[in-house]
Amino acid sequence: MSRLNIELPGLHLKNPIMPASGCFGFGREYSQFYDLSVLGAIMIKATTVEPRFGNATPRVAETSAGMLNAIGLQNPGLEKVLGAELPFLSQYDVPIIANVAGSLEEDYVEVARQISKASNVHALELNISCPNVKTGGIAFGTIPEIAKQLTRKVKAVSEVPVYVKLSPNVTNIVEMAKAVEDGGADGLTMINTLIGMRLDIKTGKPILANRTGGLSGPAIKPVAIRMIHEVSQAVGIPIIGMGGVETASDVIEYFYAGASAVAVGTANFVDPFVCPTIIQELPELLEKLGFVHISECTGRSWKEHGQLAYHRA
Amino acid sequence: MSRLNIELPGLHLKNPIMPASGCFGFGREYSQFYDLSVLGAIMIKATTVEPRFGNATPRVAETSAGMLNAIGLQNPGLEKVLGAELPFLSQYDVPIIANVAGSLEEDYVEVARQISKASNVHALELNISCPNVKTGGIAFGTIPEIAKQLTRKVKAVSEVPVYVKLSPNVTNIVEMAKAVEDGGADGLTMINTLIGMRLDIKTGKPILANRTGGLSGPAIKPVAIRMIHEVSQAVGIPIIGMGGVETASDVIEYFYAGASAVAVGTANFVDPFVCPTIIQELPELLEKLGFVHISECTGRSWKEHGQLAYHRA
Amino acid sequence: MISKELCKILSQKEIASDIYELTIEGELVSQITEPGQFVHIKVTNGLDPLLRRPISISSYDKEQKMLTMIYRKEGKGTSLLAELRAGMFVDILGPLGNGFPVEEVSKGDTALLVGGGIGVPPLYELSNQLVAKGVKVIHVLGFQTASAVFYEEEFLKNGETYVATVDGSFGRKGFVTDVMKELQFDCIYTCGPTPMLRAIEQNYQDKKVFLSLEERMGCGIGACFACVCKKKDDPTGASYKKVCSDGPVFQAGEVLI
Amino acid sequence: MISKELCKILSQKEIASDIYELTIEGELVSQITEPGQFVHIKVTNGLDPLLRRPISISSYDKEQKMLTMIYRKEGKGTSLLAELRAGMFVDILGPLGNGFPVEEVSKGDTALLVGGGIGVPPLYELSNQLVAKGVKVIHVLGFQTASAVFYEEEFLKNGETYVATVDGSFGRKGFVTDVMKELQFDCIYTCGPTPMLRAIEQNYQDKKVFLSLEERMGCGIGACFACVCKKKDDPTGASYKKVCSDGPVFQAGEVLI
Ligand SMILES: Cc1cc2nc3c(=O)[nH]c(=O)nc-3n(C[C@H](O)[C@H](O)[C@H](O)COP(=O)(O)OP(=O)(O)OC[C@H]3O[C@@H](n4cnc5c(N)ncnc54)[C@H](O)[C@@H]3O)c2cc1C
Ligand SMILES: Cc1cc2nc3c(=O)[nH]c(=O)nc-3n(C[C@H](O)[C@H](O)[C@H](O)COP(=O)(O)OP(=O)(O)OC[C@H]3O[C@@H](n4cnc5c(N)ncnc54)[C@H](O)[C@@H]3O)c2cc1C
Ligand SMILES: Cc1cc2nc3c(=O)[nH]c(=O)nc-3n(C[C@H](O)[C@H](O)[C@H](O)COP(=O)(O)O)c2cc1C
Ligand SMILES: Cc1cc2nc3c(=O)[nH]c(=O)nc-3n(C[C@H](O)[C@H](O)[C@H](O)COP(=O)(O)O)c2cc1C
Ligand code: FES
Ligand code: FES
Repeated sequence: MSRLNIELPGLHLKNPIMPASGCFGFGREYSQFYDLSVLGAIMIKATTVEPRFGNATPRVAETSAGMLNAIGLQNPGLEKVLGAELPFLSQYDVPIIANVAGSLEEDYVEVARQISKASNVHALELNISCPNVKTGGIAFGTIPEIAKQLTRKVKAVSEVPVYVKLSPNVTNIVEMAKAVEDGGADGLTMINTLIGMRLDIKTGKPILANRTGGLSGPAIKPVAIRMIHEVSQAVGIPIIGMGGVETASDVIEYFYAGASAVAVGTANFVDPFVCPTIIQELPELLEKLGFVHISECTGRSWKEHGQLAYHRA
Repeated sequence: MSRLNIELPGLHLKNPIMPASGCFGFGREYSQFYDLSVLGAIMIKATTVEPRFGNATPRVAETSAGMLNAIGLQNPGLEKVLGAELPFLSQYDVPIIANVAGSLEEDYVEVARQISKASNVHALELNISCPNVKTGGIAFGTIPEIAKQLTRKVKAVSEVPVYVKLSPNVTNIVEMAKAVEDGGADGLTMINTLIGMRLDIKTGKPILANRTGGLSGPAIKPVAIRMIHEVSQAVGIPIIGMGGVETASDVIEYFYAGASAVAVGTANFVDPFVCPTIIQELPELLEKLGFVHISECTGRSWKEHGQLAYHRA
Repeated sequence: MISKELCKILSQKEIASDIYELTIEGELVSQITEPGQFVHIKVTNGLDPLLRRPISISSYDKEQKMLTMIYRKEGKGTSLLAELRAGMFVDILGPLGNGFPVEEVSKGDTALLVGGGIGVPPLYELSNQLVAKGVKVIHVLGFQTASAVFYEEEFLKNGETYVATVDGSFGRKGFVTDVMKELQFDCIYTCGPTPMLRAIEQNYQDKKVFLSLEERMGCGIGACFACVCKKKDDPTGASYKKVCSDGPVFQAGEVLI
Repeated sequence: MISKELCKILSQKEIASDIYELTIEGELVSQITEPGQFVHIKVTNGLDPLLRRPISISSYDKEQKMLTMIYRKEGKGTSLLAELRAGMFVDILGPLGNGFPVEEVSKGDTALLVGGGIGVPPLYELSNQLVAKGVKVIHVLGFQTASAVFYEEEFLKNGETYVATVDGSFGRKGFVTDVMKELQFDCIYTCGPTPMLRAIEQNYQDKKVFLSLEERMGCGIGACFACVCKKKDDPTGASYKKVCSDGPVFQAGEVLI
C-alpha cells in the first residue's frame, strides 16, 4: 500500500511530487536521467498561443540561497506544444499539468481551450503571476477582480480542472486566492517567484538583461510556507505548494503548511535527480514521523487532523 | 579627504553605515566590541510609549541564508529610552535615528513628539512596517492614504527630519513611497522584513511562538535591491537601504540601486564587528572601482551620473 | 570581556552515538569566569547555515588556553561542526553569559548536580571546581538510552554518580527525578530539558536550586531580544531577563520557565 | 550520455596567478565525445553557492578515466573550488554540450587555434587531437598580462605558438587579432571573450570558423532556457539555439553573438 498517492481535481497522483513549470522544459532533457513515469505529475513550461523567444540574455543570476530568472516565457507556441511536446510526453505514464500564459485574456482562453483537449493534459495551471513579461501579466496576478474574471473565462472553455498560480508579490494573497476560488478555480499552485534584482558590482548595472527577475530557491521558502499556511485556511480548494523545495523534509513542511502536493523547481538545476530522490525518501521519513499516509500531514500546522476531504478517493 | 561622508536630512554622516533598528539594541552590547563613534549613525530599537515585553519565545528561527524574527517590538518604553538609553548613547559622537512604533496613530505621534526632542536624536524612523504586531501596524504599512496621514501627523510634531520605513509586503511599493513623500517624509528606509514562517518537522507546528515572523538576511537582498531601484527613481527623497548587507560590496550594490546610506541588521549577529569592518573596507573598494566618493555610486543602476542633489553639503 | 576569535581545534572525537567532544585553543579562554558559560560558534564561513550555534563550555584549562565542549550532532550546524578536524580553525564568540555560582556552597556542603542529555556537559567543569573547593558532589545524569551515555566515568572520579536512562538500557530505568528522591544534599545545580527543570524547581522549593536554561538565540550577547524570559516577581514582563546575557543560569524562582 | 558523479580529485595546482589546474577521475570521462565539451560543477554540498559552475574540459584521458580543467578563481564558486585538495570528491555533471568538430579539417591542413584568457583551456585537448590526426596547428593565445599566462609550453609542443598580452609584459603587445593577420591557415577554432569572437567572425568570413560561446547558465542541460541565443538566419528567434546543449561551440554564421 502506498503512503504517497494523492487524489486532486483531475489528478490521480501516484505521489505528490512534480517538477515545477519552467524548471523542467517539456521533460526531454530530464528523460535522459530517469524514467519520467516515476513522477507524480509534470508541470510543463508556460505555453502561449504564438512561439516566444523571451528576453535577452543574461537571463539568470545567482543570489544567496536562490536565483533570479527572467526567461520571459520562451516557448515554441501552442501548435508545437500540441504537435510535438505533449505527444513526446505521452509515452510516459504521468499526468501533465499545462502551464497556460499570455498577454491578453483571449490568449489565455485560446491556449486553455486547445491544450485542455490533449489526452495527457489532466489539469491546467493558469499562470497569472509571471513577473517577467511586460504586458498584461501583472494585473492578472495582483487585482482580485481581474484574476477572478480570467479564471471564470478559462474555466468556461477548459475540459480539465484549472489550478491558478498565485503571485507572492501582493499585499493580500488570501484575497487573491478567494477571488480565483470564486472564479471557479479547482485548485491553487503557489508560489511563483518574488520580484528581485541583482546589480553587477563592476558595471553598476543589473546582471539580468531584463533588469528584474523572479527570485526562486530556498531563500523564498519561508515566504511560501507562510502564504500557504494562510491561504489553505481561507479556501476550500487544494494547494500545490512550491518554493525552494530540495528535500523530503521540505515536502513535509509544505504539507504541514497546508499543501496537498509539492512542485520542485530550481532544485532540478542543482541535482537533476532531485525529484526521484525525494519520492524515494518520503516513505521512510513518513514512517519515522509516524504517519501512515502523507495526506495526514496536510494542514498540521493549523489543525489537529491533517486529512482533508478531497484526499479521500 | 573622506570618500564616505554623506549629508542627509538631519544627518551629517561621517560614513553611510549604520546598524539597523532592532539588531543593535540601544548600543550597550556592541559598545563592548568597539567604539560606537566609528559608526555613521545608529538606528535604535523600536520605541513605544509604554514598555512592551513583546511575543512569547521562540522568537527567532533560522532559514536558508536568512532568519525569521518575531520579537514583537519589545522595548523599555519611551520614558526609559529617554531617561537611560539615549543618555548612554550621548557619550558617543554618533547621530541617533530613533525608530518610532505604536499601535494607534496617537502612540506614534506621542513617541515622535517626545523622542525628537532628545539632543542626540537627529532623525526619526517611522516604523509603519513591523510584521510582528497584531494591532494597527499592518494598515499603516500597506494602505497609502493611512501611511500618508500618519506621516503628516508625525511630521507636525517632530523636531527632526522623519524617515519612513517601508514594508516589502505590498503589491506596489512605489505607491507607498510616493504617499509618504506627499505626507512630508524627509527620507525613506527600506526594506523591513518579509513575512515568513518555518514549521517544525517533528511537531508540524510553527517554530516561532508568534507563528509568523519577519524574514531578514541575505535571502531578501534581491527583493530589497529591486524595490530601492524602483522607488529611488520615483521619489525625490533619499533612501537608507537595508536587507542582507554583509560586505562592503553589498553596500555598493545598494548605492547603485539608489540608496544614499545603508543599514546592517542580521549580519551583526553573525559578526559583531561587521559594521566597523565594512567602514574600514569601503575606501579601498571605492578606489578599486574608480570612485572618488561613495555618493557617486547612488543610482548608477538607472542613471549615468550617480551624484544626487541632497548629497552636496 | 567577550571576544571573537578564530580558535584552533586541538581534538574532536565522537564519545557516544552522535555526541562529540571538541577541544579548542584560544586567548578567549582567559576570559572565562564561571562553569556554565557558553560560546557562540560560526561553523562555516559561508551563509549555510547563517547563524552561530550556542554551545556550553564543559571544561577549560586557563594555563593551556584550552576549552572543551560536548555537543550532540543534530541539524545542519552541529553536523558541519562535527566534520571539523584537529588543526582546523573555527570562529568562536565568547565566553558568554553567567554560569553556575560556585560560591553558593561551602566546603563540606553536599551539592547535587543533575544533568539531562546535552545538559550534562556544563556540569562537568562545575563538578571539578566544587570538588577542588572541598564540596561533596553527587551527580545524577539522565540519558535517552545506553548509546547516548557519556562522561559517567569522569563524573565518577569526582563523586557518587547515578545514571538513569529512559529505556533502562543503562543504569537506572526512568528519570533523574526518580533518583533524586533518595538523595541528601544542600543545593542543586541542574541543566537539561525544560520539563526536567520545571519538575526540579517544583519538587525542591525548599532548596537552593540553580538552573541553566536553553532558548533559541540570535545575537547571543543581549542585543536582539530573542531569548528573553519573564521574571517570576513580574509576570507582565516589564522587567525581564535575557537567557544569553543574564543567564543561561538562573536561581529557581527568579524567572518563569 | 550525461551523468552526475562524485569524482575524486587527483590534483589541483595554481599554474598562473589565480589560474588553477584541476584533474579529477571519474566514469563520466568515458562519455566525452569531443574537445570543447564542458562539465557543470557543484563546488559545495550546501546552499552557498546554490548553482553549479560550468567549466570546460581542457584535456582528458579515457584509459585513466581522468579529465583536467583549468579555471580562473573569480567569485564565490571558483574560490571554493580552488580550496579543494587531492583526495577530496566533487560533484560533477557532464560531459555537457557539443565541442569542436575535429573532422572538419583533414590531414595536412593548417588549423589556427585562437584563445583568450580562460578561453584557452578547451583548445588544448583540441590541439592534441588535431596533431594526432596529422593536422598542422598554430596557436595564438591572448592574456591580460604575464602573470596570467599558462600552458604556452604545452601548446608549443604541438606547434607554432604566439602569445599576446594586453600590456605587452609577455610575448607580443596587443590582441590576438593583431597576431592572426600575419598567419596562413585553412580553418579557425576559437574560444574567449565575446568581443574577440565577434572580431574574428567579422574578419574571417571567408574562412571556416568555430567559436565556443559563454553564457550564464541555470541547468546546463537544455531545460531552463537561460542560455538561449538567436540564429543568424532567423533573428526573430522562433528557432533558437541553447549554448549549453546545442553549443557551446557553433560555426561562425550560425548564431548571433
Ligand atoms: C546556552 C545554550 C547552551 C547550549 N549548550 C549545548 C551543549 O553544550 N551541547 C549541545 O549539544 N547543545 C547545546 N545547546 C543546544 C544547541 O545550541 C543546539 O543543539 C544547536 O544550536 C542546534 O543547531 P543545529 O544546527 O544542529 O540544528 P538546526 O535545527 O539546524 O538549528 C536551527 C536553528 O535553531 C537553533 N536551535 C536548534 N535547537 C536549539 C536548541 N536546543 N537550543 C537553542 N537553539 C537551538 C540553532 O541555534 C539554529 O539557530 C545549547 C543551547 C543554548 C541556548
Ligand atoms: C560553457 C562554459 C565554459 C566555461 N569554461 C571555463 C573554463 O574552462 N575556465 C574558466 O575559468 N571559466 C570558464 N567558464 C566561466 C565560468 O563558468 C565562470 O567563471 C564561473 O561560473 C564563475 O563562477 P564564480 O562562482 O567564480 O563567480 P560568481 O560571480 O560567484 O558567479 C555567480 C553566478 O554567475 C555565473 N557566472 C559568472 N561568470 C560567468 C561566466 N563568465 N560565464 C558563465 N557564467 C558565469 C556563475 O556560474 C554563477 O551562476 C565557462 C563558462 C561557460 C558557460
Ligand atoms: C528558470 C525558471 C523558469 C520558470 N518558468 C516558469 C514558467 O514558465 N511558468 C510558471 O508558472 N513558473 C515558472 N517558474 C517558477 C517556478 O515554477 C516556481 O514557481 C518557482 O521557481 C518557485 O519554486 P522553486 O523555488 O522550487 O524554483 C520558473 C522558475 C525558474 C527558476
Ligand atoms: C531581531 C530583529 C529585530 C528587528 N527589530 C526591528 C524593529 O524594532 N524596528 C524596525 O523597524 N525593524 C526591525 N527589524 C528589521 C531590521 O531593522 C531590518 O529592516 C531587516 O532586518 C532587514 O535588514 P537585515 O537583512 O540586514 O537584517 C528587526 C530585525 C531583526 C532581525
Ligand atoms: S540572543 Fe540576542 S538577546 Fe539573547
Ligand atoms: S542552462 Fe538551462 S537551458 Fe542552457
